[in-house]
Amino acid sequence: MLDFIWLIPLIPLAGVLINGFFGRRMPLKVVGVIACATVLAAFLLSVGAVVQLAGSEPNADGLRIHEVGELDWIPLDAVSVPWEFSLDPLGSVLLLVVTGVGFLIHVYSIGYMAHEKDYARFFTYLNLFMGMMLTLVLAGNMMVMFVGWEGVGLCSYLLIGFYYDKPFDTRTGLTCADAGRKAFITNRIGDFAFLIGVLYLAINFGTLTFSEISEKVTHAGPGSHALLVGVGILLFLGACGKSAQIPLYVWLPDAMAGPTPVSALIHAATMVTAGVYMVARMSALYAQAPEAMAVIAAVGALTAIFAAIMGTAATDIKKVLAYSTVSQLGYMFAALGVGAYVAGIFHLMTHAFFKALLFLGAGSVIHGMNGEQDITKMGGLRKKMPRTYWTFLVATLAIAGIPGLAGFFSKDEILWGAWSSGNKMVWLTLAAAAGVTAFYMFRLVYLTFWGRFRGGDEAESHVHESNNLMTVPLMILAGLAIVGGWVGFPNSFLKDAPFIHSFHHWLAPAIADSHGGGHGAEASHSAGVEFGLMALAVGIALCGIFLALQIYKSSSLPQKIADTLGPVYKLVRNLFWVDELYNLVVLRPFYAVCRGFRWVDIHVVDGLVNGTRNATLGLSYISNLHDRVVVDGLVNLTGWTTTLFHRMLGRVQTGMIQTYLSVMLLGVFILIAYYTLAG
Amino acid sequence: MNPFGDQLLNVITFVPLAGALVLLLLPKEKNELVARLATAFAGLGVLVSLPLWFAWQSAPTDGHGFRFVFETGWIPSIGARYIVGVDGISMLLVLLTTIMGFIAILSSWTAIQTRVKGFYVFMLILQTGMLGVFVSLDLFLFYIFWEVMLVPMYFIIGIWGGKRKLYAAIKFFLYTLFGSVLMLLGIIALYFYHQKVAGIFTFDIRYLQAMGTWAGWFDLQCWIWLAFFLGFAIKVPMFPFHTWLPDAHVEAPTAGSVILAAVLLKMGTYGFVRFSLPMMPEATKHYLPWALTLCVIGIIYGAMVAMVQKDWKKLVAYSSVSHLGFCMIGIFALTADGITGGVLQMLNHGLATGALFLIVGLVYERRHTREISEYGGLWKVMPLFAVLFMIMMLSSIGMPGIPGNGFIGEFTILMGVFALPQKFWAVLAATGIVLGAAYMLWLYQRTMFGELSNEKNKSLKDLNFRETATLVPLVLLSFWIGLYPKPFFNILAEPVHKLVAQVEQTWQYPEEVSVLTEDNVLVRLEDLKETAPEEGNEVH
Amino acid sequence: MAGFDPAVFIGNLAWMRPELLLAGYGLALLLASTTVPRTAKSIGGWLTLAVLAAAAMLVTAQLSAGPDGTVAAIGTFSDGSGDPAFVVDGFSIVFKLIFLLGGAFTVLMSMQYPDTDGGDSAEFLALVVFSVFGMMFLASGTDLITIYIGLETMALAGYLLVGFRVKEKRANEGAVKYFIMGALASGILLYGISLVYGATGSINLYGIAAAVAAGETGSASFLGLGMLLMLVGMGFKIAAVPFHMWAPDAYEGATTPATSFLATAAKAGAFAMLLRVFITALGGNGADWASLMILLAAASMTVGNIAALRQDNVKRMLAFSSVGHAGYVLMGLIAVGVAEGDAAIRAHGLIAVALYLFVYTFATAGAFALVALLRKNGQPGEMLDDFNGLVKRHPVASVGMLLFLLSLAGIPCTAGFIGKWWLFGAAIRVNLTWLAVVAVLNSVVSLYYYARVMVAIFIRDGEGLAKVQVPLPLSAAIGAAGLFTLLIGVYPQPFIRLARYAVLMLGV
Amino acid sequence: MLTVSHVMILSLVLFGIGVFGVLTRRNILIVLMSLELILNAANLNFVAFSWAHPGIQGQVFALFVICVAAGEVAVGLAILITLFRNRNSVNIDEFHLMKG
Repeated sequence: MLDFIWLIPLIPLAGVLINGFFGRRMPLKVVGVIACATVLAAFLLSVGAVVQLAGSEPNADGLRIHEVGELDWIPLDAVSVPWEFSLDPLGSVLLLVVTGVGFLIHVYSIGYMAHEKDYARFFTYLNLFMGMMLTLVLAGNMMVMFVGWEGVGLCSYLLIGFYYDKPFDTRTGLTCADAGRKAFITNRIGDFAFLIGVLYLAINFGTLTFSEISEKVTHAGPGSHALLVGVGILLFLGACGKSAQIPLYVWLPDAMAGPTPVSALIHAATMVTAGVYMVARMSALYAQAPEAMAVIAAVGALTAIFAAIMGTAATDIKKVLAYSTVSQLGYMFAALGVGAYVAGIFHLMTHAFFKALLFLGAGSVIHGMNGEQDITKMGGLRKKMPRTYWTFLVATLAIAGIPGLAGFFSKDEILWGAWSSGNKMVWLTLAAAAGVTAFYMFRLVYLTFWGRFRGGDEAESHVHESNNLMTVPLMILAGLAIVGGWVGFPNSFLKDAPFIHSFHHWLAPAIADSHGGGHGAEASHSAGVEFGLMALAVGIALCGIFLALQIYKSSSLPQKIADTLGPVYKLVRNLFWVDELYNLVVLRPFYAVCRGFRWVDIHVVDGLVNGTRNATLGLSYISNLHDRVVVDGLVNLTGWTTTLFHRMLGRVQTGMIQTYLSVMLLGVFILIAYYTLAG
Repeated sequence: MNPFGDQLLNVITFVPLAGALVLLLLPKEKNELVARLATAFAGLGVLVSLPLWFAWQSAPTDGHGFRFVFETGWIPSIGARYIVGVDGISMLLVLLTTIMGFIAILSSWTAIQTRVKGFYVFMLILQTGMLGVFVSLDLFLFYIFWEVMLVPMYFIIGIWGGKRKLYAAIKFFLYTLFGSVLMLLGIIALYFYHQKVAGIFTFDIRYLQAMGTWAGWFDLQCWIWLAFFLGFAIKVPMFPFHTWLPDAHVEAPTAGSVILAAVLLKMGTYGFVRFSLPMMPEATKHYLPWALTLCVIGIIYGAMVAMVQKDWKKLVAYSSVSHLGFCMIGIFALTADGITGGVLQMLNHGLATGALFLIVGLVYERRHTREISEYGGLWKVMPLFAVLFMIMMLSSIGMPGIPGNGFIGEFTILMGVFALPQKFWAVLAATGIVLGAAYMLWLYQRTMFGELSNEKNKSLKDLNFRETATLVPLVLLSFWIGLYPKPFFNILAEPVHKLVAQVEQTWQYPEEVSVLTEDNVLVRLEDLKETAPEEGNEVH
Repeated sequence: MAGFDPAVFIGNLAWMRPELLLAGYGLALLLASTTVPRTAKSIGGWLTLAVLAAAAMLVTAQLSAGPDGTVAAIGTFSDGSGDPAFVVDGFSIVFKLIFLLGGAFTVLMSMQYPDTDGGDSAEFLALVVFSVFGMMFLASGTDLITIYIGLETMALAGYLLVGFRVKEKRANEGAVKYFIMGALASGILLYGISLVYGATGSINLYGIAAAVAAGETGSASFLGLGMLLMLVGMGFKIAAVPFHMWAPDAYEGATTPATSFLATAAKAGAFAMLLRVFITALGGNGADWASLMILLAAASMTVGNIAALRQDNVKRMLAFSSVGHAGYVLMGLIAVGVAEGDAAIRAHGLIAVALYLFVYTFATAGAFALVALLRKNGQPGEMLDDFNGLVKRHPVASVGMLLFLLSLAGIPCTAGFIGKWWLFGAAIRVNLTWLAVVAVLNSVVSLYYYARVMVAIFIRDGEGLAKVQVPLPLSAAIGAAGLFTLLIGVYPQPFIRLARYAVLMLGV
Repeated sequence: MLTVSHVMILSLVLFGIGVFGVLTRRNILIVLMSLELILNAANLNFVAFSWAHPGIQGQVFALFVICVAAGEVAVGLAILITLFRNRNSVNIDEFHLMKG
């Protein structure tokens, strides 16, 4: 089955063709079933492939990898790029997450989108997204990855703008279509850097195949250190765009304009993690470029805390989750930056489970609330939507890092990675962010599910639990959010259990070691420290939870705190005015320059052309009117000469023919003058 | 595979002209018949051009890398011969021309309602002119085709154009003629210099290209290069010679815009590839920084001006300026990848921008306005249209995979440009990718997305079969180039590597055979004297 | 006096067959105009055409009378000092064909004016024939007397042609202007001739050349001034700036056939004289006169084309355009003058001039034929608006006009491009690149006003304008001109070969 | 002693007067006469130079010029008469129907 991994992305694309061409003429159910079936088929094929991979012999480096790629795609002089797919442990993790979670979300979408008019269009996009995401995951070289990379960006654009005729954000006046475009353009800015990085790689190493790049950068020698750092940063900028890191995170909150399953699938579980995946893929390169890693760690940690802070003030249920996603992605990058790749990918996986669950839960809430997204108008939904509530709570506990749940293991591993690699500042930032995370998540839970309903009686009567198509996926995901972390059970506990740290063993060969991060290497001699830190982190999280519960228990306290904090609250509430800043510093000047150029184009560049034309015509105008200007002038001149003669001879005579003759004589004189002077 | 033998290129070139002559014989009231017959001839043009592709591998070359060469005497007095032939580069452009010509004519069935017969006659003549430019291997013949197609294009804009059609038409005509005539002086100078050194009067491009290896004419070369540059750069058009383009595009009827964007602009880039680079490599290298600068300015400037256009067609027109800047920077990278990408991007731009103009034309035909603000929410009423627009827009902004042809071109170009020691050229050029996405997506959003608020748009009909048929071939070709461009790379490899070698002045030209017999030489006074009458013949 | 031998004289006259034919026919026409009944006069035009054709055949026969039947034979009439005064060489034959061509077009067009405003068409035809007769002496004459007589014959007939519509005020006025200025010009020319004679002691071109070559020119400034005044006189005849001002008025005032005659044959005649005198007699001083001509050429091209830009009267526009074309043609002559040593370039220049005059004759005569076509019911159809929507009223004629205009602008596939190619080539070969640049830029400018006519014909709406009926002679004129314009554009080889004979002037 | 130079000066003066007359006179008849002066100036030159040079070419030329001048005047007067019939004037500055 490994030889057919290229089929995995193609299956959903077949769904695109079917639904795209015939979707509008088919019954809704058939459309949904086709969409889900293709993803299920991809999932089953993936499972088969991964099982086969696990059973295959590792190569000399201990890596199990299978590459398929015979078909030439871009055969250039500098670099030849084939259509190349490969599966290794790193890819297999993403593959299973994408197809698995993707399938659940597809099923959920059948229920969620049931009332939509453009049902077929939605599933076409969704299948297209799956195809592109799987291309990205299974890509054997950077260009194939770039196809998926841009493809998912496109799907994101289309799905964010799915309600293209609706307004979205009243504060900034954004419409859904604007939000989609914003996402795409912001991504493109990142891609620009990414592409430059790719060009550097291609020119210097003559290949874009991942395995060959890893091979070559490892033996590149110190001479290319600067190059690798540069490339590393450029590629990371690309990842920043895709994975919504500072400074390119601004699109993700607005991406919530899309339907909720989309937010779950694309903007939480899969697409936004593509940047993390890519950086992990290039671990060999980053191993040679510690400076670039430092940048990644710093950016990741900063993003984690900033986004978390912004999450505390948001009132849109999906936006809270969006900031949470940005923050969690920051965690992952921080992990990569400190060299804890496995931890990063681990968190990627667990995050996919609980964040998808959160989004789907939020979707269920929105669905139950008939489209209301403002958490200040919710409350007390616990009783009306028990399944949603319990699954949501599980996910919240997971993300808050309560021991035993998936998020705890991955987050702890990241924190430990940061500490053990010596990046104490990163650790501190991330730990603080964990506290803030716990705070805003419980704020969300409290405002949504606990307390009294604040949306009015009319709305209250319509609130209902979602149907099974939506809740069953929730429950499956909840199960995953609990057990999903156990594959990464730290060594420090239960030293002999069979599943101990299996995730690490599976993944490690696919990652080039730099600092040897993760628990495996150093766990034995620092178990005590690790336990201490773990407890500290849990403590911080619990503080956050406690604070949230205390504050939101009373109805007036939040307002009071907001008033007390004043400007700070305002700053956070307005998201640090980053959008406004970008608008002021980048967009407005840009448009001004554009308009300036348009002016220049019309008046200067074209003006020169038209000026020449007008000058020529004007000249002709002059000569055309030469009875008035030239001839009259000459008449006057002749008149003047003849007047001169008149004074001498007492006669004045002039006439038109004589003007002509004067011109003629003038010509003769000019010729004579020229001839004598030049000859 | 090739039923026409060495006459293939003649057949391809003159089928449209024959069609024009046939149309002339028809009564002018029968508009339907005229349109269908014109389409049939254009379709025939596509069919007869197919052997180029399918018989390509089996066709013998003439020792200079040209295939399907046909040559015969023409004006022996000046050494001009009728020589046609194609290499990989021109072969692809010929195919592009026949296909786009067919589509342009097909798209005009309902758009052109007045003076129908004249329109198709001009379109077909134009088609012959453009094909002639690409197949000519004789500089004199080339120049004749190069200029003669200005006339039908002038009338297509001038008669069937929009409100400012006269202004746009004459601007197009004069501006491009301005470049062409200076180029003509360059051609004359080149020709006489070649004669002075080589001793034969010839316009045969294959021999003239060998001048690239000559030493000692650098100053003259620079002047001639500049003359050629002006001619080609105006046609391309490169910044700052581009201002005729928006006017011409906006005012031209849809078919005219399509042909203009898809084929006419390519003649400029083709000129650089065929003449400036191989014949005058030293001058090319001398002026390279300036040329690259203009390319980069064109890319960024074109995109930024496109950003703030309120007119749909004008936006696409400025996007052409930007994209052609991309083609040109690839060509001026003087690397195999860059030139391959440049040529490939010529095709891609032809497909994508041609399609975008068709798309503007389709809504213009329905609503008779090009103001972007008049539209919005069209997806609701024209979903098929919206999807096709989306795909071609993605092609235009270089989306990989969907359909991906634009991306292949841009990546190849960037790869080529990046091989230059100064990396900033590629970096600056790559900004075009971001800017391109910005204005195109905004255009798409303003027209297709948003609320369907304009009453007039609510009753718009989606595409009918014929209209779909004009766009679908372009979409399919785009996907082909995007997903499996290898055949194109294979075809381009040989001429491009030859070109690079020519620019490096390492290309080994075959031994020159004197193709000119004694009689063919311009005027030899001695000859005349010899045959002049004897003294005794005088009458006294 | 080297003894007068009647046998030799009669033998020599055999070389003058075409001239004699024309002279005889012209006289016969004059006689006929008073004696033959009016009804029979309608065949006068066709008859004249036949005679012109016969003359052309006679001229061509001289061409093939060479020893091996390929190249022109040369006959000469020597004057007292033994130098020829009248030669029949390739050059003269080529130019005579051009004159006859221009004359034939004029005759064809004049048949559209059967009444010629009540005037007598036979007289008109006679004037044309006489004028052509005079031109033939310009082309063949190698003695300044011969040339002067030829010039005056051509010019006097020309004055009368312009003033032929005696009741038309504009015609009177044009004729007066043309006459007075023309007379002054020939006076200046004559004065120049006298100075040259004074400097060299010869009025024979070969004699002058010999004297110049031997350095026996007395005061060089005499020669220079004489040369300059001759240039002025001839510059007037070719309507070069600044001696062009008569042209628009005379062209506008004259009947369209006469205008066409002035613009084609008369101009070619003047060029024949210019070439013959300056190359044969003053070839040694090429650089001197070429530098003056460069001024004239550049000024003519620029002023002519720019002045034409805004003309609404097509005849006037074509008049200014013909001024510009005179500038282009001068480039060929300049190349001959500058390239003193290089025979190939001199040959190139001569071919360019001859070829261009051919090309120009077809296009200009064709364009004037269109103007003549639009004249109806006595109303002149020479304004731009009269061309509106012509394509609907007469498509074939419109396409013809398109060809003529494109040819005049030098767009490929028409004859004009081939002609321009040779002229620009001549300039480039003698390193006068700047002049070539001026020329090509002017040809771009010229396209602007030619395009105005195209716009009127093809784009503007001719509502209310009647359908055009084309009489047979005019359609023959337009058809022939259009055919040749296209033919030369696509396959110029035979015409280049023909024009190549003009080079033989150098070989003698 | 009368030399060629003296005659030349005379002819130059004549030429000048002729040109001046053409340029300044209103009456076309007088303009015609001025034109004759110019021709005669040239004639004078021819005859004078004929002294200085062997042969009689100059004198022959002068004879021809005299004949031609007569023809020229005839034509000129013919044109003038038609003009006068239509316009009732021979004043040169009144004829400017066509310009531009």
